[in-house]
Amino acid sequence: MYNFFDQLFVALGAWLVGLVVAAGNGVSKLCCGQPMSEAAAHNVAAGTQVVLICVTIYGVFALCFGLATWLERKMLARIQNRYGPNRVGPFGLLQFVADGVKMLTKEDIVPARADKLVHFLAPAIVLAPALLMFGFLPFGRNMAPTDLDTAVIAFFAVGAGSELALFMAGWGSRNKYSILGALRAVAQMISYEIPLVLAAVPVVMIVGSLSTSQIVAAQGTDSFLDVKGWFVWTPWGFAGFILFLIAATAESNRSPFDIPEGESEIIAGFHVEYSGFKFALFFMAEYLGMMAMAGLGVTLFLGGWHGPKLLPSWAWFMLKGFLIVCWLIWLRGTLPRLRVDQLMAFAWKAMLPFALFNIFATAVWFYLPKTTFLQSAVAWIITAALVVAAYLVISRFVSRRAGAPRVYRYAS
Amino acid sequence: MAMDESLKSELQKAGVFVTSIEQLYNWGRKNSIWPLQFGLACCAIEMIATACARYDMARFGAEVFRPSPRQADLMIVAGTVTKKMAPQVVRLFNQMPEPKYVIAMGACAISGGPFKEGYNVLKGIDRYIPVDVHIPGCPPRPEALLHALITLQKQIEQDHLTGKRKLRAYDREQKAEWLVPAYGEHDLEPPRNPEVWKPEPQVRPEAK
Amino acid sequence: MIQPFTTPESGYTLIPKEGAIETQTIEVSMGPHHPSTHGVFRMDVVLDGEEVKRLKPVFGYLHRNHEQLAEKMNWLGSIPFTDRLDYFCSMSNNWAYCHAVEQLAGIKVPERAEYIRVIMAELTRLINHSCLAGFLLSDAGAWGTPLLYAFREREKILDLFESVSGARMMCNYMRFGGVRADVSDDWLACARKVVENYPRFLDELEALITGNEILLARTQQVGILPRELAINASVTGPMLRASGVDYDIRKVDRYGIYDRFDFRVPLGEVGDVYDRYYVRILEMRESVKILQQALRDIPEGPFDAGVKMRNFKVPAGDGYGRIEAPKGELGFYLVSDGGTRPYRYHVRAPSFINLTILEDMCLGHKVADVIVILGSVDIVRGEVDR
Amino acid sequence: MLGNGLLQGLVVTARNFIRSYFDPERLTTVQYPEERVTLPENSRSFPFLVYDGTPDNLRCVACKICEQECPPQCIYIEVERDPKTGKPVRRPRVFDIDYSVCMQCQICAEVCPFDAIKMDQVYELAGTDRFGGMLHDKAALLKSNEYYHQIRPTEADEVDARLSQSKKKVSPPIAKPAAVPPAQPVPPKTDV
Amino acid sequence: METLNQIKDRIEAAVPSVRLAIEGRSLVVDREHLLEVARFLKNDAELAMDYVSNLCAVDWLPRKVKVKEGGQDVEKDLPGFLEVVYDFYSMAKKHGPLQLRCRTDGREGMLSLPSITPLFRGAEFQEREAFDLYGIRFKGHPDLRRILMWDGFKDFPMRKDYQQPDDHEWEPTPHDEVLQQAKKHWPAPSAAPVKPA
Repeated sequence: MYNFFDQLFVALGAWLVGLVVAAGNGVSKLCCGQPMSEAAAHNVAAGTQVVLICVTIYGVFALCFGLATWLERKMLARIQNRYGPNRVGPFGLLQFVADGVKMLTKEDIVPARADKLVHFLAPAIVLAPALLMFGFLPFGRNMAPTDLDTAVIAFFAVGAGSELALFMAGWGSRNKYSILGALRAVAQMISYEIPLVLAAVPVVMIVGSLSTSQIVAAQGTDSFLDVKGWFVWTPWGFAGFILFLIAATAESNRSPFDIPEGESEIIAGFHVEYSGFKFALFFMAEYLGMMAMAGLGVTLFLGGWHGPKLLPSWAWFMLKGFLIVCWLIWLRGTLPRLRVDQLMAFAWKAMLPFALFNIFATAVWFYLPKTTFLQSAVAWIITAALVVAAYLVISRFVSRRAGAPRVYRYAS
Repeated sequence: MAMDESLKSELQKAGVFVTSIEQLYNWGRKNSIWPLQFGLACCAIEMIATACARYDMARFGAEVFRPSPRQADLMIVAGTVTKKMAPQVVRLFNQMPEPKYVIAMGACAISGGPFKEGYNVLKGIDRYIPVDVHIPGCPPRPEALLHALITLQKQIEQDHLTGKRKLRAYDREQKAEWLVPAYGEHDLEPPRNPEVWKPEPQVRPEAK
Repeated sequence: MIQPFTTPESGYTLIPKEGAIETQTIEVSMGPHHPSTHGVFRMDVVLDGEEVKRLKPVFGYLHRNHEQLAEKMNWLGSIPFTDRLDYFCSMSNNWAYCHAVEQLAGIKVPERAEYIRVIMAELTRLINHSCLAGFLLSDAGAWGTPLLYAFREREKILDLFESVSGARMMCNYMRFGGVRADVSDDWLACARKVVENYPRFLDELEALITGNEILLARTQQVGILPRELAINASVTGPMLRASGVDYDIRKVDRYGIYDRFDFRVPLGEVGDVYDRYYVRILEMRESVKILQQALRDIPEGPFDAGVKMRNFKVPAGDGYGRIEAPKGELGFYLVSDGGTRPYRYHVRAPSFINLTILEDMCLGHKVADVIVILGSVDIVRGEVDR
Repeated sequence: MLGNGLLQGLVVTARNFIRSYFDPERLTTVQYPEERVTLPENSRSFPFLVYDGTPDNLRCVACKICEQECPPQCIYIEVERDPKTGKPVRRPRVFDIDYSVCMQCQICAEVCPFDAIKMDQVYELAGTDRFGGMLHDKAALLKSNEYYHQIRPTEADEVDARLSQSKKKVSPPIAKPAAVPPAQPVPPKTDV
Repeated sequence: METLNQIKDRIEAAVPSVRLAIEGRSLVVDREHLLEVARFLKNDAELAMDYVSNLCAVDWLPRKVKVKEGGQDVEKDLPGFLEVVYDFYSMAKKHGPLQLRCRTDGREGMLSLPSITPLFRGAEFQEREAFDLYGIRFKGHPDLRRILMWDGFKDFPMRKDYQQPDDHEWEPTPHDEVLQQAKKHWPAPSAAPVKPA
């Protein structure tokens, strides 16, 4: 029974592929009098699979985007002691449909002095990397869309494309605020890409592979619970996970790192001149990027689709992904925004050294013997001590810059 | 030219189709009114209070206050429009994409209110831009703003994509840009936009 | 014309090509429609990258001719207009105006009315300062959560105001020689409850804000206002005290019955945005103390001096009356020619004058700091432009 | 330690998030069209004219005090004249209040020596028509004493007592006002 | 704080050829020596008036005043003038106020008075406001521009003889001056469209 649900979509896909191949054979028989050659059948099957995967990913994550906006609005509302959207559909679930309909039908304004081509292309380009990133994540057991050997690198490489789009948007709009936003976006995203990649390096070191499927496989155990192998339980994994979360927040321009669109300072930053559906595309790219980052975080540190065998593997993946999304929303509901120089300083002076030190700690962990329980415990404690010590030293420097609560006097 | 029966029924069919698109369209716009984050004076505080926990405008899907006029649907003119501010208000309204709506919140926005006899106060924003809903009050309670929002939603429900009463956004004959007044030596120039400002009746209505 | 230049150490001559990259300052007009200028305020900012090189505030987008209207109106008619000056603190504005008129006309205010006025003014101070903290955090990018918490508490106080004066914001409650309506015992009980619960909210707000490292980084050492400049620029209110000047009109003038209450005046050390924020938090705690004492001690008696409001006349003369409003010194300069209307009516608005040194505080900081600094000045446009 | 303050803040918001599901203190929303905040008795919106019994029997004598005192000058009164003699009758022919100007300050109700003008509590007046819709004439402003009793019982009782006292001095009390339905339904009040 | 008379004597001793007069609770200072007097008040150790709280202009129309002349009340014509009122306090000594007044000759056209902004930054915007609304040119002000009205505005709206632009064509409840102005826009009574009751 568990296997049935676990492999439901895989089986469904295989059945559909089989159907298409059978149909192809039928057509071929009708035309040429004989079934397709093996190579042709293979090609048809592969092509069908690609189309299926694309349609599914876009369909599922477009829906997830809607749900995420709804979730964000509801969660922020609850944090702020109110209901949030609740008039459209049950619990306001159809709110994003209404927003979509409205966005689609809004007038599309292109400023007279804008660079028309760049202004037009930017929203299309911003969405592409956000969608492509999903291609490298294994969503469940046997459910990896692609199984590249260099999936992690490919993920980061594709994700870096969004900087270009944001810069195009800011530049093409010819608005002072949007240029400020664009420059901020580029500076921030390039800076945070480094700690982001470095946070993922320990995992790659331990697994010895850049393939996301293998990384997930390395975190699995065959037990019923299947949580023990997650990298987040190791000291370096935990530190890496925190680093990854922070860098991913910055990478997807989410509060408290949302300075490229910093509403209270530069209105809406790079997309200040975008209206209607183009604006919706930016919105969508932000959320999809955020979910892709969450997916990668799940893959790298939270055991991918592994989990107690109460839920199918793909459900575990989605659940963990949405938990990370919830965490990002929670952050947004709480924290103020950093200033642009502080943001850069934090990336270069705090996160980078800590990420490098984390790699060192991982190397120590790698070479420490872990055959017996006692040895594992010792290795765990030593690595943890290293990580904590590094954290304390760095936080000392950062808090000196950040300032401290003061003592106040009263007039006599 | 007489219309034959089959064409009529076909048109009716098309009409049915048009109506349902219209309904979906109106439903979407109605439930996703994003106001411009734009406060002028006292009423703006009540506008914020409306978005806050006690009254929670978010329930109607209208809590997404966009700071950029390009992404907003609704301009809540919340407070006194001074003559110095009026050109900017009109410009902001021009910058918003169609379909767009205006709520004049509070006495000052409708008519200049208590301050209307001042030399720098515009006697109502409807001298320059078309207003959909007026809320009297100084300031109106947050509930009154919610009531206005519901009134606006009801109005949107009755919008048409075609026909005589079609939306401004789909009417090529309608103006797309409103006149932005210039600062004059004594007053704004022109002091009112005659294409928008059509008081009816023209004078103090005399009771019998 | 770009001049070629030689580096002295190497002797290597660098010839910049035509059209080489130059830096250029950009001029940005922040406002009058900007999400965080607290209404319709405009700052013409010259930026070098993100750094502020020059900043000129532009006023008048909410100039509602309050003073001229008041000169056309009888003395009573201006009270509801004072509500709309600083629309967060209608009660204090009422008091300031009534105080000035009472000084001019020599009206004695009964004791109960004085107590009621103190209660209202301090409740107003709570509203103003907690909303300020919320707005400041909103400006810093906290997505409104602290603001919404502040408004949640504000609603409770507004309910109190509404049940005694009839309106949430524009109370129009005070009259020459007293207040318009008496407060009932039930009301006092409700007020006591609100005041008792207020420190808990302050604790929550502080847990949310005060220790937050991001906020500390954003606000400390930002927008420092030195003590001497603060005095010279006539800065008043919490902003002045954050710069370390001990000047609270409640203590200096001892108007009303403030000499009966035991409260302290918190002072800042550095005079930066953080001090301005935190001095206000401390002031709220002191306000709670005053409120507790006032609600405990309020005596029975008449709530107004029985001044006839219709055809109210003030003997000819002029006078300046001031109180410590939440934002600073709110004063009214009134000239009477003995008639039913003021001959001259001038508002000394704290927000307006506190903005004088905005440029001095912002120069050399980043754009994002400008917003936070402006937020910490605590302006309300209705009062700045009047 | 770095991050301590951030965590504290996160705890506060998390607590609010969770408590919003069972603590009414942490979910203060009043779902407006269905539920309403109970207005306190003193709450005021716009002025209306009180009549006793029938709408002809209005208390206003067109003394124009409110017109003079109204700070934004939004009241317009014309005295009715006897059609034969041309002498003024003590009642208004025209009584207009421009709700689009009124600032709800209550001064008209305060200065009225005849307790004829009082403050209403209706706030749902948003409309699309500015020129006709916001100018309320005498017919729209008239509301019965019963309605006044409904919205502010205590104050109305005081007013009635005061009026009957002054009437005793002048003339014997006139017939008790007939039970007339209120001019406008009172907004439904729900406790929250 | 010292009495007004004491202060007057001390100022006269410190600032040569100053012309001072006491009117009510304030000191009237002549135009030429205003800055000197302000400097004296600020720097004097006893007074230490370091804080100019309020600065505003008053427009006095020509009027008749009763003056005692030889034991008799005589009505005298007083020409109109613009007056600037300064309220000084001391933050260091916590006393005050000390009110100064300074007057222009007549009230027509642009009139000038010395600016105290070089001494007190706090006067900067208040003087700009007085300039904007009353048309008093403050000599020595670093940045004297209109502050509340727009730059191209020509009038000084707070002067008592300011005429408002006429925009009274829609006045449902007009009164007094407004009624007079609104009536200009009303058509002849016969042509007036009647609103259905």
